[in-house]
Amino acid sequence: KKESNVIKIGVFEPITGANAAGGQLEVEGIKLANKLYPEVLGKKVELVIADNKSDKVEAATAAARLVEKDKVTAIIGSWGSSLSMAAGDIVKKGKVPTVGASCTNPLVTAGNDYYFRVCFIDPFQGTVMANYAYSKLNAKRAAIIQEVNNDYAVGLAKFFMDSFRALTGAEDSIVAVANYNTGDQDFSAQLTNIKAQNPDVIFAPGNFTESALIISQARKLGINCPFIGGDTWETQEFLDIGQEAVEGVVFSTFFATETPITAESAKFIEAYRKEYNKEPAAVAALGYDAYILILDALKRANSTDRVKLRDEIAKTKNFAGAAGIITLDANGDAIKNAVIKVVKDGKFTYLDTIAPQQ
Amino acid sequence: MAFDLFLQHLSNGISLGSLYALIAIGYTMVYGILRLINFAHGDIFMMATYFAFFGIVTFHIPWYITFPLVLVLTAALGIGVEATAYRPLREAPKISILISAIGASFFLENLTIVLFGGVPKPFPAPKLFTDVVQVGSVSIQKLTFYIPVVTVISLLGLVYLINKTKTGMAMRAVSMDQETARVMGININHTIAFTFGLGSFLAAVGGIMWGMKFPQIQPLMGVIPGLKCFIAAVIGGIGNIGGAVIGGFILGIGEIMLVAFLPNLTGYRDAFAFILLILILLYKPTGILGEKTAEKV
Amino acid sequence: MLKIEDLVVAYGGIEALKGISLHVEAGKIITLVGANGAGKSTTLRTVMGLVKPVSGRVLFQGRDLLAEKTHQLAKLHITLVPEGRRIFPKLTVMENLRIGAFCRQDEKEIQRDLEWVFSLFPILKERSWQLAGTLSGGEQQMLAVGRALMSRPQLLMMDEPSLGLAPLLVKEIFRIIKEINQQGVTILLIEQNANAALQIADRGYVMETGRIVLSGTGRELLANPEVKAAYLGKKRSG
Amino acid sequence: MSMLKLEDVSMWFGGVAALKNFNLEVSQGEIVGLIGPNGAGKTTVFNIITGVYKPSRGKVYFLDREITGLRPDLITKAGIARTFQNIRLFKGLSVMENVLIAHHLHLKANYLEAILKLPGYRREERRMREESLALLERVGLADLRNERASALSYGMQRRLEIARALATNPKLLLLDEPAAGMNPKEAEDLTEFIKELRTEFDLSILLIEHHMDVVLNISKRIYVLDYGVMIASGRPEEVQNNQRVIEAYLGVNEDAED
Amino acid sequence: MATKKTRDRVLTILSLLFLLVFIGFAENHLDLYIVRILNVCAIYAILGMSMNLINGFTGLFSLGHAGFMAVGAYTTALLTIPPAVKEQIFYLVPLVEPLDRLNLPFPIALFVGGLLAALVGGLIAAPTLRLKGDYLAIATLGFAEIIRVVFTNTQNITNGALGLKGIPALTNLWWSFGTAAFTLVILLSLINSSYGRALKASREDEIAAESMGTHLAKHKTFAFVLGAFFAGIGGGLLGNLLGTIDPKMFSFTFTFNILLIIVLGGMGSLTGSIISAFIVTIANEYLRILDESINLGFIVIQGKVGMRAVVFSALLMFVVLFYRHGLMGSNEFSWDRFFASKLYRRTLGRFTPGQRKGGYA
Ligand SMILES: Nc1ncnc2c1ncn2[C@@H]1O[C@H](COP(=O)(O)OP(=O)(O)OP(=O)(O)O)[C@@H](O)[C@H]1O
Ligand SMILES: Nc1ncnc2c1ncn2[C@@H]1O[C@H](COP(=O)(O)OP(=O)(O)OP(=O)(O)O)[C@@H](O)[C@H]1O
Ligand SMILES: [Mg+2]
Ligand SMILES: [Mg+2]
Repeated sequence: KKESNVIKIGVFEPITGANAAGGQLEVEGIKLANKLYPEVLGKKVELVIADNKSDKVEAATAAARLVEKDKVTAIIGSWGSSLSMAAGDIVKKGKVPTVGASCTNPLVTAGNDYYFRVCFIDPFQGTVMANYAYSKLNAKRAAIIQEVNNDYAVGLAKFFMDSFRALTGAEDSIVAVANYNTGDQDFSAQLTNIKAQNPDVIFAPGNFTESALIISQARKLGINCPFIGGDTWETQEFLDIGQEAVEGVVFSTFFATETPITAESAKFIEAYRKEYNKEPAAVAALGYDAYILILDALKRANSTDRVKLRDEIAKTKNFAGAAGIITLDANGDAIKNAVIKVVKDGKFTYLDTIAPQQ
Repeated sequence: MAFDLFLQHLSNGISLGSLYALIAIGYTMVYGILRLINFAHGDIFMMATYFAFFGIVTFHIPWYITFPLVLVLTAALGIGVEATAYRPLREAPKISILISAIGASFFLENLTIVLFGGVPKPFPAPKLFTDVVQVGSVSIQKLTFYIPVVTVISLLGLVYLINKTKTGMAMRAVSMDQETARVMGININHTIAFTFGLGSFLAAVGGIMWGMKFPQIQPLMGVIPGLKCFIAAVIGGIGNIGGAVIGGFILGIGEIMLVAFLPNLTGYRDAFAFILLILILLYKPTGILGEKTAEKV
Repeated sequence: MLKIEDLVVAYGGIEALKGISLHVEAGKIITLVGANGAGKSTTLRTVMGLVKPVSGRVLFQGRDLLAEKTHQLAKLHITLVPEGRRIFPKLTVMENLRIGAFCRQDEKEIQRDLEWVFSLFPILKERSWQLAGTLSGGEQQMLAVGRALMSRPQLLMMDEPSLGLAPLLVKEIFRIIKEINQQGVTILLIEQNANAALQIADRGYVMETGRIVLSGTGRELLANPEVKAAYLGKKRSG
Repeated sequence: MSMLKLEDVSMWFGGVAALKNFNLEVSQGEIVGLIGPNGAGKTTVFNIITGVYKPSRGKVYFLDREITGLRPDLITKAGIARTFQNIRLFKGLSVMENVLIAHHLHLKANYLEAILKLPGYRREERRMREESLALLERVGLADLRNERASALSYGMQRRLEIARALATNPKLLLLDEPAAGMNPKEAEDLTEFIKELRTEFDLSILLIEHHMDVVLNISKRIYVLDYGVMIASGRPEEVQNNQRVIEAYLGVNEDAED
Repeated sequence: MATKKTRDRVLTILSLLFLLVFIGFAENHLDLYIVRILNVCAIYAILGMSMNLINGFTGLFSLGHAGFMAVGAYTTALLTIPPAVKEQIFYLVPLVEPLDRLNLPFPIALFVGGLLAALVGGLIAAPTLRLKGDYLAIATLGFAEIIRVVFTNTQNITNGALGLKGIPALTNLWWSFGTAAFTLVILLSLINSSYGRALKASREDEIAAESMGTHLAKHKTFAFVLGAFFAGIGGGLLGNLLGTIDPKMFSFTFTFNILLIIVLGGMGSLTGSIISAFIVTIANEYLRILDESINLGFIVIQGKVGMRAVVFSALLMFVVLFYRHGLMGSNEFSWDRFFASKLYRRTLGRFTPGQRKGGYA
């Protein structure tokens, strides 16, 4: 039997459709990693990119195609937890180890021993921001404005509210919960109501696209309290769209370019700037990490056998990725530090690092 | 305070409503003449914002030159879409034309994604329009004063054009009976192309206003406004230009008031537009100002 | 003035016209009679460019009409009063008439022609602000004729103008056709009311299933026993 | 016996009265004509009888049962069938299907029986087909039974409409300008045809027509409408010589000069 | 005549046997990717046929299909997900009683899904079927969107935006092709019955149909409800094929996709919908090569990701522009048509010796 001299890694991302923005950023990181590390075990690594079109039916088919037709050794993806979930059963059945980059919903890896991820999950992030608001901002009254049909945002908001209530010890410390839908562009009614409640801080988990509009509309309505949010904000477009309105907003994310956590971070940042001529987003770093994590496991497994590879990935401990040190827990979720950043002078600036509580 | 709050909501509502109205006018005009739901209208609207982006950001052309240029380019784009996607189907069953419209819409969206990427870009809104003025405790963007003015000017211009000019008469004749219109010496291809160009021109006006109010553009940004403004047009009685304006305001103010006073139902905001639509259609099956089409048997 | 040569027209494989030739002289009234489905309307529609023929030629003052687009014929002063009136129901009577003059720029002359049409059909003047769709059938028919006249036709083709009209109006319509003709308009007329049509016609053609089977002056055809038997019925001719 | 009776029926469209206090009666086996200038309200009378319009005022009785404003399909089931002034065939369907559809109202089998093609349904379907074919033969369209209705010429379409109306097995037939678009010879043939139909199918007929030869020849009685008001009624000779009818509708007879 | 009928019967039975054997083979020997595509094809065929019943045959311009699918998909999923998994999924807001414990066999769950979709169809039919043309279209589209928004907001039943996960993968080729065949047989039989003619009559001319004794409201509602029923079942099959569903996937884009299928197949042709469902699904998959770089040996054309979607929409427009009546128009597949088709004569027909057709004439 002829040994193939390439190793195929499937990339399964929304490159078109509603989630295209995130998917494309993630692919940038993955491609960069592939460029820097084109070989492993003496073989060339080839990326097979499958567009899942931000659509579940497509996502499942795309995954099946990677598994069955392209016979990839491992898969990376996908931006958007719901798309990842659509592929869950397929990679499990096909026994193809899959590493998610930025899908933070707990259900992606739950009950699926072939699904891993290099990011932390929603509960952790929600808790981190509640802590930040309570201890650093001295907030007693928080308002929420959440993207109600985005599982990511709803998850983050729930964990934020739970922790914030616990911290303040007051049930009514959440003074307003306003909802909006993906794709909404007008938030004036919600914000006007929030303004009337006069909160100390507003937690606004959601896509950067809507969030930037929310914050700039809030400022126009004369809302001056701090806005805090989640990792999805960390894109150049968030700054471009929000402009001066997003000055001072704070959010949790995976890594910071200013404080390269690892040698890999520095390498990544430099290469990314060179390649794409812009500042890297966290999801790009995560895509990058997913790739190098797989390569690392391949090396340890010293084989392209998918089951062996899975076992090695599961054993990952203290792996130095671009976006931090990764240890995978029993679920396959990364335990890692969260970074807090602020927008200052139109740039994302490092503020703090928060370690997970054991 | 409570009254101020209401005033703030009302100002928000008028601002959104007039924007809906502005876009709905173009939609309804094209429908009125061609009896065609131009699903690509929202995407033409989207393209206009990209034209503006490239003009101002990429080529550094000042906005007062870019904007008129955008209007012309978008009109040309509309004429192009008509010529490729609709003209060959002049005598085809309605459903084919509708599919072609949907196809054109998908095509524009996907092409934009391939060419410009799916990542949103900031719309370069001149400060002049986006500044905020404070009226009592109510904060109002300057744009909120400009948009209704633009809407009313467009409305009056369009009504004049359609009812008082020879071109308008030809447009109406084409809407009733294309074959006979041809017998009368009307070049229906030109007339329809003109209608489309005009509709796209209005879409571009709406797109620029929208971009200034919500300064973020992306390839799928036209879908929801397209749908909402179509609903506004139907609520007002599709084909009726005054109706579109009324529908736009009802929808805009209604949406804001729903979110404002029943915040628990915010999740139902998009459904609200449809619920309103269905309630109005049940009461008046052809919309508020729609003509009765009781068939003479 | 108008010459049709060997015209063949098919609707999806079925031949509606199987090679007809006819000739319309300037200043005359020519009429086509024939049973249902004989191809009369098809003939007019083909001349007007609304149907594309399989083969054959249509010449108007020596000019090949088949090369022209329908909307250009109005500029050549050829007009059709279509089967079933086809007025624009949501335009006013005045607008319907004005659209008849769509290709003309001579505002003064248009005004004069408006007056002429109103003198032919006084009722239209009374109703000039009414939406055409609310007119009665006979009024609509007058409007359709009036609209056609507004283009100042040299050749006026009419497809069953008396269809569905009350007897009083039928007489009126034929009177008006004669009057228009006397003012110099050439007329090609299709009529089921063969009696009346042949009486005013200078020349008639009889069509049967896509062919012209007979032609002659109006009087000749009226007197022809075959025509009588097939189209005129026994009572009238008796 | 009174077949059809209209009592003081009025109909307004917006502010316009299309019909004012109109009374009409058709007896068993009668052919009755309804004439009047264009826009007089004749078709409106048909639309009111068949339930397409609900009258603003007044009552309609069929076989002494009130049917005012009943749903059109129920009125057809009760035994009234019509043709349309502006032909309304099922254009995309075949000639045969056009007639078969009219048979549907007498179908006894339900959805399930029809889908499962149970024997009872099969029998009914076979019978419908036979009857439809017979009707098409009767109007001379049997050879064209597989053509699309839209491919028929105007006159043929009119005949198909009559066949389709007959297929509902009516007791009263309403014909709206059946001879429109026919030449005098064809109109004469149609007159004979209608007469035969009456005896053959034991019908009562109410007829709108502008061809005077047809109306005068076959109507037992004639009603004349003008601007929604009945201006005359009676036997053909009476109506023909009524001065108001001549002024409003017939015009002075010029044929005399021939 | 008689021999021709026998020939058709034999050919039909042979093809069915072949299909059975093929499914058996595919289930066991073909890879998951192909099996999945075949499943999707069959499900889209069901959805296409059911939408064709409403839009093509009854002439109701309805854009509410995604809503019916959503009802069927959610119902079937909720009835088949094991209780333990449900507890795990509903981690934000728990599932209401007694749904959290309910667990039914797949066929029953599917049927219930279909019934609920039909019920929703019936409820929507009552007010909307009075509307006509574009107004009906926008109202039904509205109802479908309302269903979707309601599903997004009723967290304790649908899990809201988080969607359902861990739906058992019960859909296989037997189920999807079996249901598609069942749908075809039922709908074909309906269309060819007197009731089918009544539906077509109301499509052609409502006023004339009513005047010929057709009870419009009854027939239209029936078509709508039956269409919704099969859409619900199709949705159920899809959910249990994908393993996860959420409200977003049932947006109007999904309806448009089905609409494209029926228009390409031919409005008013059930078999056309089936053929087109296969072509569209497979073509869409095949066009993936556009997203990848193509190696022609001497030159590598760099693929532009997203190009597939552009080409696909362009192809759709092309087909509509040049085959405006779709592949089949309003005709159904028949062996006669097949033997007369260009496709047959250019391919298989060449190898058939002699004047075979003459023998049957
Ligand atoms: N759109 C069409 N599609 C198919 N066949 C058509 C079409 N229009 C007309 N025909 C056929 O062409 C032939 C001629 O039709 P045409 O309308 O010219 O007849 P006509 O002489 O005007 O008859 P009538 O007196 O009934 O109006 C008829 O056999 C008719 O069935
Ligand atoms: N649906 C409607 N809406 C408004 N007006 C109507 C409607 N139906 C009929 N009318 C009006 O009612 C009057 C009578 O019309 P109707 O069709 O009954 O006339 P008719 O006697 O049949 O004339 P014709 O001989 O021309 O057919 C007309 O003025 C017509 O415009
Ligand atoms: Mg004709
Ligand atoms: Mg009438």
